[in-house]
Amino acid sequence: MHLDLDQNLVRKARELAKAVTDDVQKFINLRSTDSVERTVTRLYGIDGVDTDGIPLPNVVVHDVKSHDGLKRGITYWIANACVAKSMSPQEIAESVGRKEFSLVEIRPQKESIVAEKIDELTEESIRKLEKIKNERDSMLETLGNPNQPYIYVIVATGNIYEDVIQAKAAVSEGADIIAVIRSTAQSLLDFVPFGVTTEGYGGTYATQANFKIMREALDEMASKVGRYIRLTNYASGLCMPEISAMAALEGLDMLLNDSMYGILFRNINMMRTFVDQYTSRFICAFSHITINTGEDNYIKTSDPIDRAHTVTASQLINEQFALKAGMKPEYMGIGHAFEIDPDVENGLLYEIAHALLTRELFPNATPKYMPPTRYMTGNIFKGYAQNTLYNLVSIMTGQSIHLLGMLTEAIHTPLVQDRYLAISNAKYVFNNAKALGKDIEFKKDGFIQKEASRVLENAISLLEHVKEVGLMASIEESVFGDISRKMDEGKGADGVFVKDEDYYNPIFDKMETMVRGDGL
Amino acid sequence: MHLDLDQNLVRKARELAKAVTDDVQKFINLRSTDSVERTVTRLYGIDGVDTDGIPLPNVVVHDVKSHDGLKRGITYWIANACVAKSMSPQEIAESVGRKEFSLVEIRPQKESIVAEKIDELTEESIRKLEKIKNERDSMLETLGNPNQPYIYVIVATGNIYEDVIQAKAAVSEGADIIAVIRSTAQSLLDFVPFGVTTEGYGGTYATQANFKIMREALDEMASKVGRYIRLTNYASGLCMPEISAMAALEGLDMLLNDSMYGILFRNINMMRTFVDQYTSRFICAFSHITINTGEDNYIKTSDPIDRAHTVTASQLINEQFALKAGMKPEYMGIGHAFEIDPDVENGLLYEIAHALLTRELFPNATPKYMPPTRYMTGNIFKGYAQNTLYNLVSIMTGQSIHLLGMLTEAIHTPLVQDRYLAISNAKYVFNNAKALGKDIEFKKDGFIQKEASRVLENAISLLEHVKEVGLMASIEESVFGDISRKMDEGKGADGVFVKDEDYYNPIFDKMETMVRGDGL
Amino acid sequence: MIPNLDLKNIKPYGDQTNDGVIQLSFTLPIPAGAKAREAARMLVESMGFSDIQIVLTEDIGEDFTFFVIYAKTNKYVDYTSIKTFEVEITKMGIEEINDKISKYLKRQVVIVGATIGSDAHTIGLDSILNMKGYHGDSGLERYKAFKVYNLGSQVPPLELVRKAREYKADVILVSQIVTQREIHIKQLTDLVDILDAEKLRDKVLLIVGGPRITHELAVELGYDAGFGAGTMPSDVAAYITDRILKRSS
Amino acid sequence: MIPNLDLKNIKPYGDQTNDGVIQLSFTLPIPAGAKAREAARMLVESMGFSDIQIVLTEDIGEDFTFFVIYAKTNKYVDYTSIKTFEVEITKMGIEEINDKISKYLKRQVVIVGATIGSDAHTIGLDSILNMKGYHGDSGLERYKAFKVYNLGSQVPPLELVRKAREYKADVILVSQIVTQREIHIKQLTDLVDILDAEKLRDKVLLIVGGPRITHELAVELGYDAGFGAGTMPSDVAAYITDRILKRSS
Ligand code: B12
Ligand code: B12
Ligand SMILES: Cc1ncc(COP(=O)(O)O)c(C=O)c1O
Ligand SMILES: Cc1ncc(COP(=O)(O)O)c(C=O)c1O
Repeated sequence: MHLDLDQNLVRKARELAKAVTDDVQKFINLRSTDSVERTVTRLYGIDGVDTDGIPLPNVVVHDVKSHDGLKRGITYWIANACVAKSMSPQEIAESVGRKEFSLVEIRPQKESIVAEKIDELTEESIRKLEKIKNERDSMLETLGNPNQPYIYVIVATGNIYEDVIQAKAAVSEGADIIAVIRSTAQSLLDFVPFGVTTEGYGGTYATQANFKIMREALDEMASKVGRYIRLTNYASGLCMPEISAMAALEGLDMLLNDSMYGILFRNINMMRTFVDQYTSRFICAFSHITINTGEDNYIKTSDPIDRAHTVTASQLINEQFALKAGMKPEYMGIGHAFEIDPDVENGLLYEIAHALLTRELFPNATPKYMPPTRYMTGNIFKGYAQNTLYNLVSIMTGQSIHLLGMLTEAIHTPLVQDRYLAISNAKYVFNNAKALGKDIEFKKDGFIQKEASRVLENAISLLEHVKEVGLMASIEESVFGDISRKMDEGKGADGVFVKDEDYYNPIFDKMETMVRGDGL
Repeated sequence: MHLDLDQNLVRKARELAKAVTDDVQKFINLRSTDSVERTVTRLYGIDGVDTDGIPLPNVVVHDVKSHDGLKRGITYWIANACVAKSMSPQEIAESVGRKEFSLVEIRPQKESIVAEKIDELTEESIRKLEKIKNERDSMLETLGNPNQPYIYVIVATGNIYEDVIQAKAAVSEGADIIAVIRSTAQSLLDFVPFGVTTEGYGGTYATQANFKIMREALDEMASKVGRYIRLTNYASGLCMPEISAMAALEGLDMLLNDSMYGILFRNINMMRTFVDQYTSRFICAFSHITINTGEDNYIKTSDPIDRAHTVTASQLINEQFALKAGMKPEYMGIGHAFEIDPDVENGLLYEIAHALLTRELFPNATPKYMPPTRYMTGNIFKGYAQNTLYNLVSIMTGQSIHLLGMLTEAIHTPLVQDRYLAISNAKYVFNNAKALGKDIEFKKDGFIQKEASRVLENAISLLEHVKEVGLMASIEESVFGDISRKMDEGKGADGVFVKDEDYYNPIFDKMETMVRGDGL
Repeated sequence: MIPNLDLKNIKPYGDQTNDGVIQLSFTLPIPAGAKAREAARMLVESMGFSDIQIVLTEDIGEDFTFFVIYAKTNKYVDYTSIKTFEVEITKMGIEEINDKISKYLKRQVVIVGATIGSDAHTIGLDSILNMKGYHGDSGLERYKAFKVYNLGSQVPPLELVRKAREYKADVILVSQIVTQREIHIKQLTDLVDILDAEKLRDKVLLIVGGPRITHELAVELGYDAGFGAGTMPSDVAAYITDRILKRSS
Repeated sequence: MIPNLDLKNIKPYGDQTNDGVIQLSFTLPIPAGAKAREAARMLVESMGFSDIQIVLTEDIGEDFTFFVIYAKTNKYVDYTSIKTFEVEITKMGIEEINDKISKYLKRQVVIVGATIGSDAHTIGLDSILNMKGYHGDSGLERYKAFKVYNLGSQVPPLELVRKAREYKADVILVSQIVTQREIHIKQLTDLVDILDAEKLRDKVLLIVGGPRITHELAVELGYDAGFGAGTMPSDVAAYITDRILKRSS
């Protein structure tokens, strides 16, 4: 099955996307954010909350920031305090939480000793991350990778214990990936909630404690079913990099992570998101966490046929940003979706063209294919039929990560039986149409081939324009998802700052070198 | 979409089937049956029941048969009585029903007058049939033929009035064809029940009164929805030709009619079925009634992949028998089905290969494609997914008559909403995948092409064997549907007889000439 | 099982323990619209549901309206008190059965099977009787211990009883697939009546099967046992062996 | 309608008039088997069903069992007595509305819309407000008679009330899509409380919409009207016009 794409166009599209992101990366390199700094504290072992329930990473970063010390980076202040007080970073943070002292007020210690402390903390942290990553990689190797498309389902009860019950049932039915959906609007919180949670709306809070509980449950199931089970959460919103770090620490396998989703769909400040996504991505690259980009969202608010090229353009941009963060293609879950109105004549042919375009444009990536949602209705039977065709397109076009459609998509977050029905549908279709993609070809210059070319050409025109005006200006022009966001508006803008000359962040420097250097 | 079949093999298969049926036709030509004779009486206008509830066609034929007069054909006896008594055939029949006289005992009238009477009755009857056919044809032309595949649903409540209610709902949802399923085991009755029926098991008795009620209801709906609506029933079992005649009289458009179904699945005597099918088919040919053959049944009792070639062989035999009865290909609804176990790897590829093989072997016919039934279960959701793929294969491979699968197939005859859900599924898939078949090609010598060739080759081997031993002997060997039937066993054997030299059946002679002669 | 589940109050589980969520669908013969929706809501409410979400109200022609509904039931069941009424089977292998029968009965068990009345569905009965069996589980013909007469389909009850007498049957197996308008009840009752009238009922083990048959229904109709959807031949074989040996001892 | 239907006794229609057939599906948190099946049967029976056919009993992992059931209800509804509680709308065209408002109100109607609280779903509200509208039916921005302020999503109720005051809103349109754990009830109640506290409630026409909203619920929560799934902008426009003119006269 081939689209017969003009490879010169493909190359051109990629070059344009590179040029577009090169420009943005210059801005990124000059800046850090509150959440980037909080991420550093987490990697140095700071966790927990103060008596007001404020997470200690926030406490510490806020302390330094309010004393105008953050432009130097949080690392120095922590290390300096550790040396001065002979405490661990966590003890330091707890003391700050109890308002015993401010980090900025501690007398600067001898530079070489502080430097040594920093090296020691950094070393320790990186060893820890590597250990976790290696454990995961070897577990994956031992248990074996399931066949693609991986069957990906969500749990979203709001209660981590109910999530566990349902996730286990899903795994025993055949799920390969469990995503714990976050509670509504967590992306807008400028902190990561702490501890186990049993209440959430439309999902369960992403907390490190919840990550741990689910990871254990899935590992238990994995050895039971003899299949590696991946765990997914969201690194989106105001805490992108922190969540990546938490995920790395708890051995998650995937994160929803898009370079522009927060800007467009959460009205988060552009610069904040661009800087945050960079950090969160090299953490993912470092820890072998697959990212899932969010282009499916564009065609929830704009027309999936007319605006198909915006998906393609954004995929290429996401790819370039990921490459800049040292990510290997196999960890790029490039997002796209089956969202065309089921009443469109030949809708299935459009879907095949679009899905295969993603597959062929990113041959070494692991595309993440999303199910019908916006045209799902209360007719659960029709929904089941829509999902059947979605499953068919996925297996035909060789997708990698396959989020299952739920027959009750228009009604509620999935019931335990909805997930069962979805899994059995996917298993049926994947097996029944296994070799179909290999057995068919498209007519030369037929409907499907032409449609794919049309989308690619439009994506190129769009990227040309974006290159000309710049990515940020084009977001103002609402090129993606029909949504306009202004450069300096949006949530979390005050959390972005330009790094001072003495800004020092050795753990991230080291991770960046490692992911980019030896291509680990 | 092409299978790239070896056209020499196709020709060979057809020649073999012709040879096989040529042999059987010789037997057929020498014989008549009770039901063939009853059919004649019906065409001459005899209808109704006697005081014991026995249909007058049976009464009359039984009267002549019990006096050993049937070998001459029923026509002479009726005409002779009409002349002698100056009565119409119906009056004659009623008198016989009241046991007033026996036809055979009436004194032979002057030959030329009887001959004149026969001509008059025959003329009148043929004019009537032609009028009905022409009315249908012109209504079809005025309202227009829907797009293929035609959406075909069944009603099967047992009560003709409930059937009407549900048929109307189905038409307003988009059905093109309504089939009224017959009550269980009607095929074994050696008479056609009379009058309106409101009780039946698994279906509603096929009676002329019921035909009329449904025909009127559908015509009413047809003008309402601006689409011609076809009506279907069964001409199978011990009354094949009679039901064809009744259908012709009431303007039905289609009949389930197979040259071997009764033998195999109803244990009806071979000779009886072969003779009956011939008469019933030239009536259909005369009245532009499309037949639906029953090969779908074979793969309900035998394996749909291993025994796929038995379907093909039987289709070719059915085609030859239909050609012998003067039927044009466009009236041949060659049967086949989507019956492979959904758990079979690449089952969908097999289904595509088989469905397309039927389509390409019979390019001018209107294949009748049957839905999954035997692997349907109480999981109505899964059933809906199976039907979705079935619908997809149908539109991809360009089937003509598409019987809708019901999500509750394993549970009950369709509820009103089951039919709605089936129709909306078919409409969704047909529209959404409209041009798919035209946009794809199969890999040369790939899975699908090879599978189709395999089936065709096996069908040829089978037909070679059948030609060698004869069709009847091979039925004894259970080549079809894994079922064995003996030559002179089976129900209704005593209703077959060899025609005398003075056998006279001008109405059938005339119809035969007309269908074969000017290809009307 | 869910930790700390209250077995005395089992409710459906949708999204949360004991939320009681049930999906319903049905058609009302009234035109679509607010009034139809209210009728559907009232109907469902009268069954003891709350939080009634009518997620689909669809005009399906001719003044029929189809509904899909999610709602929460206020009913529950006491799981600890449930008594099930089912055929008791102690699994036995083919050899074990052959040995036991030859040891204790010292002859073959004679089995006569048929689908009766107007029912032409043979596949179910054949799955139990034919060598080939069902889903890899061999049919009764494969057992040396059994002598099987498969009379096929549409056998009138009278004819079946005649054959059972002729073959000196120990066991009669009847299949009934078509259940529309309770035709199976009628046909099954006919058979029992004839056996009674012929004073044969006590001399045979009388078993019925089919996708809508339950053991409970079978016993109610005067049969020894009933086997439903998905029955395995080996289960039937084990049951027959057990009962025949008990009778003969 | 079916001839001679007894409107006082409306029952579901499956295969026959008044057969009462309903399809159900649900999951019980108990292991599959005869006991689970009996539990399901008892549960369904307790709702007033008979002829209970359990057509699917499926082990869906971790001691959950999924059932699909067909059964006949003994409940019915009296169709003649049904009172529906819905927004009353007299259809009006765009021009008609523009004319009426300019003639009687002599200024534009000011409309402020938002999805409140944590809800980020804008598509529904946008379908009502944006020019483009919904399924070919133009949105309120298209009407000269209306001045529309679309505040977008995740607007805190307090903020919405502030803006309403600032713009001197005649109408507040709120959208609520996420309903899990009744979060919409909480958010909608908050808004009404704030409007009450600010003594603004009586000064505005307060409307809520969303796929799980019914007019009944809206009124219960203190809103003037509620609009559910599939609402057309022109219906909202007509309702607003009618009510604003009635108020101003
Ligand atoms: C194949 C089939 C046919 C074939 C039968 C071929 C044959 N030689 O058997 C043909 C095409 C002839 C046919 C015809 C009809 N059929 Co039919 N058929 C089916 C179908 C698709 C599959 C049945 C089957 O073979 N299942 C597989 C077997 C292995 O399963 P099973 O029968 O349940 O058997 C298992 C158990 O129940 C049990 N069992 C069964 N019998 C026995 C006996 C004993 C003693 C024991 C211990 C166990 C046992 O063990 C078996 C193995 O586990 C079903 C739909 C479906 N998917 O179920 C409709 C179905 C059964 N048919 C139906 C109908 C209505 C008919 C007709 C009456 C329609 C008509 N009016 O023309 C006709 C007439 C037949 C007649 N006179 O009986 C309806 C019955 C509705 C109802 N509940 O009343 C069904 C459900 C389809 C539908 N939705 O309308 N049918
Ligand atoms: C698109 C979508 C999204 C998009 C929203 C983009 C956007 N800008 O709106 C994105 C991807 C951002 C999203 C996110 C989430 N979503 Co969402 N989403 C959907 C989806 C697929 C379609 C909704 C839609 O646009 N429908 C089309 C519009 C036109 O229909 P409508 O909203 O019903 O509006 C009509 C009427 O209701 C009415 N109406 C609506 N509002 C108003 C207001 C007034 C005043 C009036 C008069 C009328 C009116 O008129 C409209 C036209 O007829 C639905 C599933 C579905 N198919 O319904 C899930 C769905 C609504 N989402 C859901 C959830 C849980 C979420 C999340 C919370 C998940 C998570 N934890 O991350 C997030 C967070 C969002 C948040 N904080 O609110 C659930 C809600 C479950 C529930 N009942 O509580 C759903 C049902 C999916 C599911 N099954 O889980 N989602
Ligand atoms: C990349 C990405 N992040 C996050 C989300 C989820 O939403 P929220 O912003 O509530 O975390 C999505 C939704 O599809 C997404 O695509
Ligand atoms: C040709 C034909 N006739 C008749 C029937 C129906 O069965 P019966 O013999 O009960 O009429 C079928 C069933 O599929 C069939 O294919």
